[in-house]
Amino acid sequence: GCGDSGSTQDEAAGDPQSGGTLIYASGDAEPDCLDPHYGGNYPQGLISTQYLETLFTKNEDGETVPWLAESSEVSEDGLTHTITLTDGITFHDGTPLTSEAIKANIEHLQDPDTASSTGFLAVQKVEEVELVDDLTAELHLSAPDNALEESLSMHWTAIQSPDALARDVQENCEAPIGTGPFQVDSWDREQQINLVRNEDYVLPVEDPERENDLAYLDGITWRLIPEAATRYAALQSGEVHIIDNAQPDTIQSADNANIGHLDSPRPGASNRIELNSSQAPFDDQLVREAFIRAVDVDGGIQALFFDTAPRSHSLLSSVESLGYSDDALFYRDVDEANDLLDEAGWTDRDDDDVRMKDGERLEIVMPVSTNQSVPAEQSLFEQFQAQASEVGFDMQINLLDLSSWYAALAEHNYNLVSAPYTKVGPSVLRILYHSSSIEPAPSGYFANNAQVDIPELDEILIQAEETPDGAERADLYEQAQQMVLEDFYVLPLYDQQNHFLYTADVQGMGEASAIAAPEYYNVWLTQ
Amino acid sequence: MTRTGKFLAGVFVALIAVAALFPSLLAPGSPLAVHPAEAFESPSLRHPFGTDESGRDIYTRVVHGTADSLTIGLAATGLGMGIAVVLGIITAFAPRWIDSVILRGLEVLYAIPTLLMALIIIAFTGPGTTPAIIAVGLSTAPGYARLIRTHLRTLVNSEMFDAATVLGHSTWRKVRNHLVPNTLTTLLALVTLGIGQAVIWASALSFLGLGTPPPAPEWGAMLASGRTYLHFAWWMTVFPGLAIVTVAAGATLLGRSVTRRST
Amino acid sequence: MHIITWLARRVGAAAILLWLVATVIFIAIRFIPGDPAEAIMGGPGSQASAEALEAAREQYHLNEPILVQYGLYLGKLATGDLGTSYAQHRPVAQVMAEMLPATLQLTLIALVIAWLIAFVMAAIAARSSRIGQAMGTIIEVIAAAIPHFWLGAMLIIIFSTWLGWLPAVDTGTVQGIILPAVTLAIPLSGFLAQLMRDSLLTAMNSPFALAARARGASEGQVFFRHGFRHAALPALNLTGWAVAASISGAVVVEEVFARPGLGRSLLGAVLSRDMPMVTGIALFSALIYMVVMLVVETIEAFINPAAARGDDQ
Amino acid sequence: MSQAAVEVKNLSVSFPGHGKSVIEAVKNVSFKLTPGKALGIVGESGSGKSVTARALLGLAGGQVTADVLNILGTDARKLPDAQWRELRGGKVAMILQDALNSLDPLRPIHREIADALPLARKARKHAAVEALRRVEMPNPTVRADQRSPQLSGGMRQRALIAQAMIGNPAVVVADEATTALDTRLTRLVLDQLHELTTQGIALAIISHDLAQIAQVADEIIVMRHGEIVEAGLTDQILERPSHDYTKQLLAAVPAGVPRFVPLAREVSQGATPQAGLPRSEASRKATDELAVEVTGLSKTFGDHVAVDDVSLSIGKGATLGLVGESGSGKTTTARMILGLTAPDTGTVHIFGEQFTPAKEIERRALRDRIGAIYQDPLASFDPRYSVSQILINALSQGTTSRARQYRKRAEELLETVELDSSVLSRYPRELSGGQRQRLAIARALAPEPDILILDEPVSALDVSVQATVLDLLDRIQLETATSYLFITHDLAVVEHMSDTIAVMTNGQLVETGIAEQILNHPRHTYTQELMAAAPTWGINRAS
Ligand SMILES: Nc1ncnc2c1ncn2[C@@H]1O[C@H](COP(=O)(O)OP(=O)(O)OP(=O)(O)O)[C@@H](O)[C@H]1O
Ligand SMILES: Nc1ncnc2c1ncn2[C@@H]1O[C@H](COP(=O)(O)OP(=O)(O)OP(=O)(O)O)[C@@H](O)[C@H]1O
Ligand SMILES: [Mg+2]
Ligand SMILES: [Mg+2]
Ligand code: NI
Repeated sequence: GCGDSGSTQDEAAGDPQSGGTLIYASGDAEPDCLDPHYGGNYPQGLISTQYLETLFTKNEDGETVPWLAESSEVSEDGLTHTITLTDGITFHDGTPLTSEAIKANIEHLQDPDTASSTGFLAVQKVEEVELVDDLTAELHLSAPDNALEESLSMHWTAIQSPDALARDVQENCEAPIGTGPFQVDSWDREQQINLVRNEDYVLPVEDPERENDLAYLDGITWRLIPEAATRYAALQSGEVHIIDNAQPDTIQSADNANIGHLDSPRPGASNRIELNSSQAPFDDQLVREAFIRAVDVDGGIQALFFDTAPRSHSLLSSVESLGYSDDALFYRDVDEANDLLDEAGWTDRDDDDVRMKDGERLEIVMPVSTNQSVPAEQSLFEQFQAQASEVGFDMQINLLDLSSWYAALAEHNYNLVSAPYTKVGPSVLRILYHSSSIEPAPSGYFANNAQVDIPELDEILIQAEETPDGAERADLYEQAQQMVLEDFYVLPLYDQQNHFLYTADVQGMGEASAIAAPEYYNVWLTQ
Repeated sequence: MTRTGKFLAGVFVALIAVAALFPSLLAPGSPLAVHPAEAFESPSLRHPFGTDESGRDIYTRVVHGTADSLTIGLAATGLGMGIAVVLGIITAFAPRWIDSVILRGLEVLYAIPTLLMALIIIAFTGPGTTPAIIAVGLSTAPGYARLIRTHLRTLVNSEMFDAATVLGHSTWRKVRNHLVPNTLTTLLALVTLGIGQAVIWASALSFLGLGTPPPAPEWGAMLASGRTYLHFAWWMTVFPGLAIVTVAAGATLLGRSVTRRST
Repeated sequence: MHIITWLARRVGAAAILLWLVATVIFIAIRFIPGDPAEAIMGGPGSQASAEALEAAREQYHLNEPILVQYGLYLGKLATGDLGTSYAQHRPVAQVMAEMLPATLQLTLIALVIAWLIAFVMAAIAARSSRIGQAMGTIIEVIAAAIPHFWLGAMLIIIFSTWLGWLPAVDTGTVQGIILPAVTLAIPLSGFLAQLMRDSLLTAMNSPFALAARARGASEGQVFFRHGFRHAALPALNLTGWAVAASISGAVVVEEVFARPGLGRSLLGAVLSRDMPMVTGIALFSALIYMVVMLVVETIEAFINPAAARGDDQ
Repeated sequence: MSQAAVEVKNLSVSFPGHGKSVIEAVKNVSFKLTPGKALGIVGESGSGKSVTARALLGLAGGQVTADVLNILGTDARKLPDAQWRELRGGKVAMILQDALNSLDPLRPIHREIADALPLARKARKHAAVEALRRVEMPNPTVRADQRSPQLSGGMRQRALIAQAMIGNPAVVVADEATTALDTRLTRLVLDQLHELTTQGIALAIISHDLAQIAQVADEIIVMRHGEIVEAGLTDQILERPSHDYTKQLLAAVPAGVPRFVPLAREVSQGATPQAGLPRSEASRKATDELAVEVTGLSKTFGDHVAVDDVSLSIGKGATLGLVGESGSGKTTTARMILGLTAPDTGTVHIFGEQFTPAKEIERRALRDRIGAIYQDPLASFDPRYSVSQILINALSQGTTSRARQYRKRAEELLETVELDSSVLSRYPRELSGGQRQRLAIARALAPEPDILILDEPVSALDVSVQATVLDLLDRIQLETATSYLFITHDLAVVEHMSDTIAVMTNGQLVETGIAEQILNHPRHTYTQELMAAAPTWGINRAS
């Protein structure tokens, strides 16, 4: 993690104190299920980071390192991963963590009844888990996967008690049982989720600064406050300690208000607009490019995000070391956009000045999930809408709730979409752009929203995942990214925003899990 | 109403009418034109109501939004009133048992809160401007129907009607001569009172993300997007809000004066 | 009429009304486009398998003929079983039991506040000059014309952000409910005050008020002994409507102030096509409406026994 | 004469009118109230009687000036409100004009009566019950707990008197204490008021009906347009009225005036031009033809029998007077005859043809022959119609309300009812009570009916206006031989108007017969009671 703004306060506040309940206010939609295996979206990751732990994690240099696992080994052919667990760790239900748990969890993820999407894709290649001894398991893969440990560092694959997983899906959703420093106490639907300290917590990796292994906080009250303005007002008046999904304007003014800011860009893909290449008009690269030329991304971001979101020209998050960026591809030029459309044959105009071709209007539809796109982002799309109309697009924005949004995607009823995807490591590219991702996962979600279907690219992505050679991997991923960017399948915008604001009495902020979800293990409150 | 009152009411109605029919007379710019570089400007001479997050002039949007918001208010009230008139007439004249069946039905609908009903209707139709109109219209109809029924019943049982009966006038003539004209005034009052409320209900739906989608300058939708920046750009919320309050309150006052005059 | 017969009749009428509401909603839901089984499986986006859908249909009796379903539905309702929420996979009754107190608390407090504000506004307006009267009208009309969500936002800015007096979100404390309740109350009070003032004025200028003055009553006495009761009656009459309106308002207010409650559940339920939940909430709102009406009529009967018995008025 | 309890000299009260104008409601009025004596104040509606009375309690409401305003030894001209309150109720009590509405319908009457008493709760209630007992309220303990809507008009009136009496006042002002009461109750109330003077209370009694006041008052002042036109001892005023207006008032009292003798004589001219007085009954074309024949009409509302087996008939050109106490079923009977309320049983024949039971379509041919006039004419006009529209609408059978061709007929109708054609463009609410009643008559006459059903057509009018309306009805009957069903609770009116009289009580017709016989030799006990209560008039009608 990167605790840029939190660390300065730490020294001033003195030694960490135990006690107090942290009140966290989330602007995300309430999770359907607290078990991140189920579905697997970011809000689930955010909260499960507190009570579940993963086999691996990321260190400050961005390297994948063991966490619940003590060590791991990959066979020569890359088809067998041997994972050894740290000894002496127990689940919240008192059962010890054994290799059996690895098997149970991977099978749980792969079970269609779990309806897993993110986790399912992450462990897709695991064919079998073989138990070597109490603490050791061998994962047999169908093909080499150099991203497996990255995948297993994400909370969507977090390890839960096998006993708990054996329960009814619904029951497991209510209160998943993991090994984390906090555990789920109760869930008051639509109001809050109550987490309490795990009094038997054992830190899997020694920390010289910690006297004992227990979290400082007595618990966390995870409140749901969807209204951004209300959430910020609650923070300002001190009713809550931390808010997520902070609005750009409030981030900007937070400094003056003695409010701390944690910027924790999510790993995996950048925030981008995908242009659905499977149907007209974006099946024509010229039209895709024309759209990209028509819209003013920089101006919009500057106005709407108040310098809190640097422009991205990459498919990957800025925290991904293998991200490839090409500034030259993305600029605004309205004349060029018009020329491109003319060239593509969209030369006629109707009464509303919308371009036509063979009697078809140049209509493009963008379903926007109000749960996933913050208002500033929605406004950005509105600006695109206005700008696109200047060159003759009739762009329609449909604001939808999450379920309808998924439905719109499932019905391929979109030309443009902004779908966040968080995954640790560049292998996210395979999930997002391999043609097989046009097929939906058991949850119904398919990740290749641009519907990129290039056999050559498929091959590169597979190869990149299978090669044991780091340099080759980097090279292949760069090629892949170039292909997607240069054919204008995607308009990158900025990193997936993950801003947190917190009051002055919150200390020790800054640590985050591999998926950039803040951890509150080391956080404490000044009383 | 006093003379100044009448004058002010006249000016108000005229302004609203111009804003709804010829918005460009009051605000020549385009309500949809974005200027990211001019985003979040506070009210000034150039932008009397400031600008929004995309640099659109809020004054222009408020003026151009009049038509949208008012159309929703009018259409919804018209729909609700249309249904209500039909039901009201049926209940007022039909045999007793039909009356009591419909009355029961109305009571059922009345017992379901307006917004709940609107939400259920939107569950049928999905969000949008037309669904919002239908939802608001249908959910306000029972209330109107009850009022109209009472009104008609009172008229039918009034001595005015008896007098016409005694004079030997046919039912049709009584309806034409007394019922329709006297009901029209009441309806007019109800409509003006209803428009304000319909605008508010519709804006509530927009606020919940179920009404007119952005970037249309519908007031409720503007408010909904402005509330995000409440702490930073108050003008984005205050002015569309004031527009709603002004129109709703203005319509109510107008309605009250109509009621006054007709009694 | 004997009080018990009267009550029994009212309760009977309420039961019939509930049955009708249940039926209307049952029919309405059958007409809502989309496959209920899909909603059970997590919405149209879930792309649940055909077997899973079939299983869901089986479990929720969606395969039976419509009349059988209706019978099952009514039978369950009669035993107080509202079914299982599609989205939360928990009994609707349980979800409602969690949500209802919060909403009831909010609406009741709002009602009381609305009554107080309306009463004070009406009292002030009724006793002031013509200009005061006109001002009063305008204030009332404006109050009635303020959208809840806007008012809520403004109150948060003023009282939480600027002044820091009151919390912006529900904190479970007394202070936490003030802003939401006031938000809900102000538009309502505008309506109530308009009504109250008219009848208050009529009462204060009535012959019996003159009679009271003629026997030496002070203005205050006239106000409390006569004006108040007469002003209360029409407002009381409106309370049934007011409760229904508050539940509507609660949908918005709960959203703005991040309060749990029926309103927010309803919004969620409608968005996720969670029909058992929608039905449950609609039935409960209707029930609340009817209970309130019963209470209102009882109070009315207390203030004005003649009207309740149907004597000449 | 003993020490005056109240002395008023040159009292004037004015109200702000439209714009800057001023309504001078009372001008330079002077009088005295003496303990044990009753002062009567009479005058037409709007003459300032009530305002004068209210001024004695500081409740006139307008701008009050007076040279002397002495109330029980206190100069009340500049009294602060707190001191006024000490006078009100306790020392000076008032029975307000509008008895039906002067008790709060939402409060039990014992509270209304006794809430000003400085006593404990229980004691107050006890005192209220006692006060009710004193005014002979039947069943006072039960009634004390009831609210005014549960009481009949007479009971309310008595409750008001009890309220006035409870503080043992020295001065009582009774404003129209008997309006809207039937004869028996009027008698009772007047007796109770008279009783007050014997207790040494100074009484002021206000009415527009000179004859009523004559029963109680020792002295009378006559007011008109806010001024006193004549004042003097009762006998003197009744026997030797000096002012024309007083004479006119006296003449307007219908009691004892034979049929067809005009009441509203311009006293100075001796006679109204239209009525060649006195017209005898002989001048009427007497036929035996029956205009209305009603047999066995009954009507039950819920479980309340409103009309029970009523049969009656009206001859052509004759008047049947229908009297009875409030709620006895008079209006219901009239509505059944008019075909507005369907009877449970019974038939109505109009000139031998069946009118009820029948379908409305079948009735329509007969509708032209029967018209109606109501107690409250305003409610029977469409508020959106002007006078000309109302008439044209009636004349054209409802086909139009504007057509020119009816204009002339409309003006003729107005002429018949002695209204100026200038009212054509006005609206009913802009007319005075008497004018409205004439308009109602004009409209009823439009189809030239042979029968008029008149439901309390003059109850809301003061005597002088009543006189003109009654004269008009007489004239129309003489000229057109219209049959009347005349409903009223006023015996004097019925006596003056009827050929035959029917008496109703509790929905039943208890007695029917020639007017003369019913009035002088009533057979049924109820009728006897009714007649006994009628005031005896010692008025000299010679002018
Ligand atoms: N509060 C007031 N404001 C303005 N004018 C008033 C007011 N009260 C009375 N008047 C006017 O004063 C005049 C006298 O009224 P008052 O009530 O004394 O008449 P009255 O003799 O009692 O008549 P009635 O027989 O109808 O009771 C009327 O013209 C009336 O309109
Ligand atoms: N539409 C109705 N529904 C129920 N009861 C009625 C109705 N009309 C009249 N009544 C009742 O029938 C009885 C007779 O009423 P009606 O009006 O005929 O009396 P009335 O003799 O005209 O009295 P008043 O002198 O007060 O006008 C009353 O008790 C009245 O309450
Ligand atoms: Mg008077
Ligand atoms: Mg009557
Ligand atoms: Ni970092």
